[in-house]
Amino acid sequence: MTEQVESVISADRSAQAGIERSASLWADAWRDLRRRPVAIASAVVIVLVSSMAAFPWLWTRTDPRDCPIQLSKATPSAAHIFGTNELGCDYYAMTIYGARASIIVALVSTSLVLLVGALVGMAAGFYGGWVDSVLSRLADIFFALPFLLGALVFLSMLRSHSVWTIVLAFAVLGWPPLARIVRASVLATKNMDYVQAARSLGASDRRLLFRHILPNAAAPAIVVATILLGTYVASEATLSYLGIGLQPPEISWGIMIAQGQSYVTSGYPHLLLFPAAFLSATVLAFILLGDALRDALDPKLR
Amino acid sequence: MSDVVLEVRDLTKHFPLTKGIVFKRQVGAVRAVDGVNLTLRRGETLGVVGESGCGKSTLAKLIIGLEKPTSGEILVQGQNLARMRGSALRRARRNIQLVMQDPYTSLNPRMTVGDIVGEPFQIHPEVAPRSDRRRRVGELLELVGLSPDHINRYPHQFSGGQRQRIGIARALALRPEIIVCDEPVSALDLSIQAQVINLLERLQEELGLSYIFIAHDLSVVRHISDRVAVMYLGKIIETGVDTEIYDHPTHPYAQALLSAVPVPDPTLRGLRDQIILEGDVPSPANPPSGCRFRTRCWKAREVCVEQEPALVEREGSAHPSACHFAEERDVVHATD
Amino acid sequence: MGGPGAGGLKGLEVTPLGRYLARRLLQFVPTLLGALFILHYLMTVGIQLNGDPARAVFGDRTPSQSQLQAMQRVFGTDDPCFEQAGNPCLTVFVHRLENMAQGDFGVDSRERPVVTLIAEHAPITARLALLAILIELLVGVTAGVLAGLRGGSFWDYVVKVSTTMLVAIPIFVVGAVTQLVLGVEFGSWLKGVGAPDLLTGLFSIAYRTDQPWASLVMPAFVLASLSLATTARLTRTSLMENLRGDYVRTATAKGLTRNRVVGVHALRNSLIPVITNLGISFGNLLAGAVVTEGIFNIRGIGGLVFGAVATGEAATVVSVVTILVLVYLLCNLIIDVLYAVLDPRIRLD
Amino acid sequence: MHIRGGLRAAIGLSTALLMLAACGGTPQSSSGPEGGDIKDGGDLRVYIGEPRHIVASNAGESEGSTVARALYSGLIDYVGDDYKIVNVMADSIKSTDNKVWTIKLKGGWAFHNGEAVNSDAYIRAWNAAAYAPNAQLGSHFFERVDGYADLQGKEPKAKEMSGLKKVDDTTFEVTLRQPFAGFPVMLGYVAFMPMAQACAADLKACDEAPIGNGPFKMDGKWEHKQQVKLVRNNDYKGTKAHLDRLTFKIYDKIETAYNDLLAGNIDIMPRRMPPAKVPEARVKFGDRLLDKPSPSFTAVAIPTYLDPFKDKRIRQAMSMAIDRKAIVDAVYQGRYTPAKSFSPPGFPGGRDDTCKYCQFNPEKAKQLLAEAGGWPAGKKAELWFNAGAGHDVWMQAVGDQLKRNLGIDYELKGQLQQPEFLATADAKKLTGPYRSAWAPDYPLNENYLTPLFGTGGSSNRTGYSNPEFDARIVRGDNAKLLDEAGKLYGEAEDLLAEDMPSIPLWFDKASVAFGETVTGVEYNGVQGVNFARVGFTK
Repeated sequence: MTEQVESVISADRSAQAGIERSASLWADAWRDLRRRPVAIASAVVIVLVSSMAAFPWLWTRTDPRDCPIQLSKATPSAAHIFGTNELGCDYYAMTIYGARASIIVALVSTSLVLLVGALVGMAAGFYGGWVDSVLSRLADIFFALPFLLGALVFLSMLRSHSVWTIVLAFAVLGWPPLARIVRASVLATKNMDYVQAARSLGASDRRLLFRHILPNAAAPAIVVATILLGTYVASEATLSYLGIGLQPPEISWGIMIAQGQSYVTSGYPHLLLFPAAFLSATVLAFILLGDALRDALDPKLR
Repeated sequence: MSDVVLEVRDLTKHFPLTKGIVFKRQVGAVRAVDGVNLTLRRGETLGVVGESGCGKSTLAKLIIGLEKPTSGEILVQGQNLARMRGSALRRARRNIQLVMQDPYTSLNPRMTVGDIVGEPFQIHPEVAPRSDRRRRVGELLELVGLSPDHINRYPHQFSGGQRQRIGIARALALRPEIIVCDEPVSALDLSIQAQVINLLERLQEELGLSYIFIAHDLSVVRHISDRVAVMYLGKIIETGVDTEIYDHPTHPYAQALLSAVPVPDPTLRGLRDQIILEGDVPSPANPPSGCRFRTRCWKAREVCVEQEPALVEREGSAHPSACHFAEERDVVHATD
Repeated sequence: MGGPGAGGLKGLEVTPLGRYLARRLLQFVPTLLGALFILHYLMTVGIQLNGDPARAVFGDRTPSQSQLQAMQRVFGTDDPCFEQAGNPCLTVFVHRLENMAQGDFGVDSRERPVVTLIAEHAPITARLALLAILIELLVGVTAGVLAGLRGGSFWDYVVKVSTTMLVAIPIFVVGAVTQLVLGVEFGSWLKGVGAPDLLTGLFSIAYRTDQPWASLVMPAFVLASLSLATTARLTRTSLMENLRGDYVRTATAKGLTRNRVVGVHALRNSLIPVITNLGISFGNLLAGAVVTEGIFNIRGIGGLVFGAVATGEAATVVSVVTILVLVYLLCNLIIDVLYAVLDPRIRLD
Repeated sequence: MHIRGGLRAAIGLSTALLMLAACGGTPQSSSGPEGGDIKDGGDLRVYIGEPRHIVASNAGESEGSTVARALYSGLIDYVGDDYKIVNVMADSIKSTDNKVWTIKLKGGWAFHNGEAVNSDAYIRAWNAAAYAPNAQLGSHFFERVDGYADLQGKEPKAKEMSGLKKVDDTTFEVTLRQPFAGFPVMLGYVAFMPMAQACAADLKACDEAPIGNGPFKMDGKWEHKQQVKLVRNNDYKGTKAHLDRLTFKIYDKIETAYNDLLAGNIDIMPRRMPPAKVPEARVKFGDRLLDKPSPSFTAVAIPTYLDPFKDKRIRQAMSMAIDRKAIVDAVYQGRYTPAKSFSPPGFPGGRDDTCKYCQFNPEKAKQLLAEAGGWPAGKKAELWFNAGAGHDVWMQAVGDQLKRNLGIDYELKGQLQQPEFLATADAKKLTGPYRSAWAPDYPLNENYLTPLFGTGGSSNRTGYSNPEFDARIVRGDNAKLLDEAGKLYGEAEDLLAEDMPSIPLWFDKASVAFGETVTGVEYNGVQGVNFARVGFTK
């Protein structure tokens, strides 16, 4: 009996140890981040916008597609606090629902880019040789394609432009920088003595990669990814402006800004201001958070 | 011969040299290790000395299985490690472990001490049941003189000597018979070096370990080794028990090497004749014919060019020496 | 050749730099071929999925078969493979490569040679990109130094927030607002008071052929605004790191003034990563100009590709984008070589 | 008012006479209405988008034809808001049977390079335009000419149409395949402009610097995407231009051009404005902003071969459910004219009240829908349009109207890029109502009817086929007088108003805005601004 109890306790302790372990650098970073007002403000913005994306009905009960055309381009009032657009759709509801496209594009593209970039970078860095050569040349091709032009050509190929095709375009074009960063980190890490030590213990490649190399190579990639989140939100808007991004009746900040900007000098500045303010705040939040994360993760700057 | 735990036969490691921009063709090889024979007995410490670049570290990597040998055999309890793959290799590895040079880089900074020392158990789960691991890690830490309470700390919270102890604890986790120490103290302060050496000696006694102790610091090697092998350009040129080598070196290179050891006894300083070698170490990609040392040797003759001297006991040498003209020359008058 | 590696290993007929250049240039081949093929394939699939661009020329009027055929010959879509979705049209690709090898890059839908188009468009974009880079250097580095001299100070904060704001606002909004405020309002006022031509050129709304540099300054600012943040941030970080370096402490200890320490020692070293980054972004600037060129009516490469994508002119898209890829690769090679020449610690391999 | 001395064209067949000859020389009278205020000289900077082509035979779209019309003079012009036909180079255009037309030219005209503009110049131009391998956009205008088919295909049988015959240097004969009363009306289109020998020798080079015969001539070459510079042709036989120079400034984005107009860097936007800027421009430009009716026409065409739409009452109901004015007010700042007909009012033959189902009447619409058995439950109306061209907004508005007023839920199908959209429409594979737009080639209501709704019409994608309609068109083709033809074609249009194969939505409006010192701006929807009459105030 006593033995059993003891082993339960020790298991419990080791579980705790596990939590503490993974927290190591991240715990330090977290402690650091909590002391930065900019980081906290950014995080709050991101949480708010994400909740709009996930649960728009928490924010508005108005259907953004219920558009009485007689109310076209109403300026903000009590009934429509952000006014209405040219078709008479409630602009506040549109702004709330518009968050979803931006957030999905940003989050999913960045996750894909991170995933592909990390896998390719790890494979290239870890195995070297022809694997590295092939992957590096492949990365070169996509790296050398200017992002916006690449997206232009890629999207023009596709029959329709939905959130998912844009995600695909961003992921296809976005992974090489990440792969490069991860590859460089892996190269720097893989010959570290502790990796050799683990190898001499008989550790498998998978263990070496995921337990020893990746954690030590992840920080720069994650920082870049946070900044990418912001960039992708802005890029989606630019694509919409160029007419190759999302298309109505899809609702997105990008479309709203692109359509609204022509009305700025015609007496309806609200059509630009509201979505632009939301978009800019979101991009800013992502970038500033990434910035704070970098500072927090980089011991040199502490 | 039953007490031989490790035998290395004709071990070679050649790194190919390539040329060409698109299609690489091999134009030669760096002969880092070129026909090394070693035996290690139970409870014994074999010191391997030599200048940097002589192939010591490659030898260590070969023995530990980090590099695949070009040819030759590494026999651990009669099994050839060089031919093994997969799970058999993994199992055989349990028996032979490594302590690395730099305690600052050999420990993963993102892992706690408990995880570092416990990692061998995760890689070889059959060694210790999951529930037992934590206790075993504690024991190991105690064994190397660290408090088991430090199990959740990170490497950067320890001093250099303490870190090296962690490295040793990790090497001991699987209860190996053989530990290859690759310059284990050269990165440490002198005072700490002694502590670590003493720890290694104590462990050897308690656990019956066999060490291959690689170092360029001859005095440390002498202190800990039972037998010593001197390497030059990928080959062992002289081997024997420590007193034989240190007091009666017969190979000119060994003599030159030992003449450079600082003498601890001030009264003896100046009494020895220091041999200054001329020229550079030849490239291992293109070693001299015959005796490899001949380009820098003051005894070199025609035969040294034509015939490679074997590592055997000779007239002038009571222990194996790879020199056609092996003879004693007292270079170090110090006695232990 | 010569360079830093001259006189390296004996017995090699080529110097290390020469070898390095040869190897890097050879690596261009698969990259360029890959880019060519990917672009060709994208355009091909695009035509297969979205319809023959030759049809669009006729608009709502349904063309006769022979009218359509004639237009297909102009667009180069007269191969039957364009009707089979997924067919990579390899024969067309090989034909394209053969022509390219002979210097024939094809024609656009007006049957104007793509080479001519590039000759017309590239210089303007090059000027624009050059100006943008100068502005990035001037403004970005100044801001970065301002911020980096005292990390965490008021100026540090101002620089960080203002440069990040520029990234956070979509570039087409920045461009349109700049044009409206500086071009229409201020520019008209300038013209009203009879300002000299150069000054009105600086604040002109659209690109002016008679002011080929001045009228690109404002667009270049807009174009540079995207990467100002990166430049400022890099300068700041690397300056802060260098200011902590031993040699700076030594220089200070020697009694050098702070200005000299910062200006001569720290800043010079801090600029290496900044310049590297500029080199990498040059390729992107060349093409990232799609939006800016559109807003300021600049006849540049970005607009050329955008228009060609919109009308489905495969030859133009494939050729021009491949050339952009080549420019990017060359820029990076030059940066790498310069890097090695300037910094003896770095070896080429 | 605008055309002093211009003749109202009554193109009679029986009289076989264009009476224009009697007034020869009238067009030369150079004083416009404000002639006294216009000074001679100056450089007019005009906004255009990059043309595809500017050589007349290939200048098929708005930007190219804007330039081409300044460079060329054709047989006739369309003048004024009612598109009156005025002879320019033609002395007379006659036929006895609407099939064989004899065209007499005024002598003494020359191209900019000095070549004489004679019968050969026209025959050469028309053959070159029609010849398929030349891939000229004007080609289809010659479909009605005898022998056109021989010039088609990859390797055409002939290079010259058998229907064109030179009589003498100033006379030639055109034989049509079938009688067509509207043929003379077509002749003012740019595709019918003459072509110099030097131009025919190298069409591509000519496209860079066309050799025209009009009031302006090229000054150097077309500077692509930057400008096309023209100078006054001092040897012009017609009304000489006031301006010394006419510079077409090419813009990528119309918004930029508008900003440049505001800043005084260009003098005129001759056709379009950024839609959102029009209310603002009304204030800023006052009477220097002309809002002119344009014959460009937008409709929602209906695939009459598809199931719920086979019943015309469904089509009628949908048409009545759409509040065109509300959409125009919301999306186009009230500028466009809600359509009540299938061909533009003010056009020869066009009327403004043919479409009785074009009135917004939701009650009646619901009733019609109910009579037709209602809308199939659960089915969504799929509304098609080409992607990326800004059609989504108004299409959504149309969908909203159907949903609100008829309870028909809709789905927007705007994912096809234009080529695929057009090809799909050509193949009759669209699954619901779709955007249909039409801009006329020549000012006659027939141009809106035969191609779109005639059985086998070149652009008939609705699948509409009504023998009575076709018969009425043929009756029009054989009419004795053009006015009479227009009326007969109108009778065909009346059938459309009942069958509703397409729901007319609105007619476009052109906006012409110009600077304070610019005067003499006249515009009509086919010809655009006549730059020969524009000048600066004294």
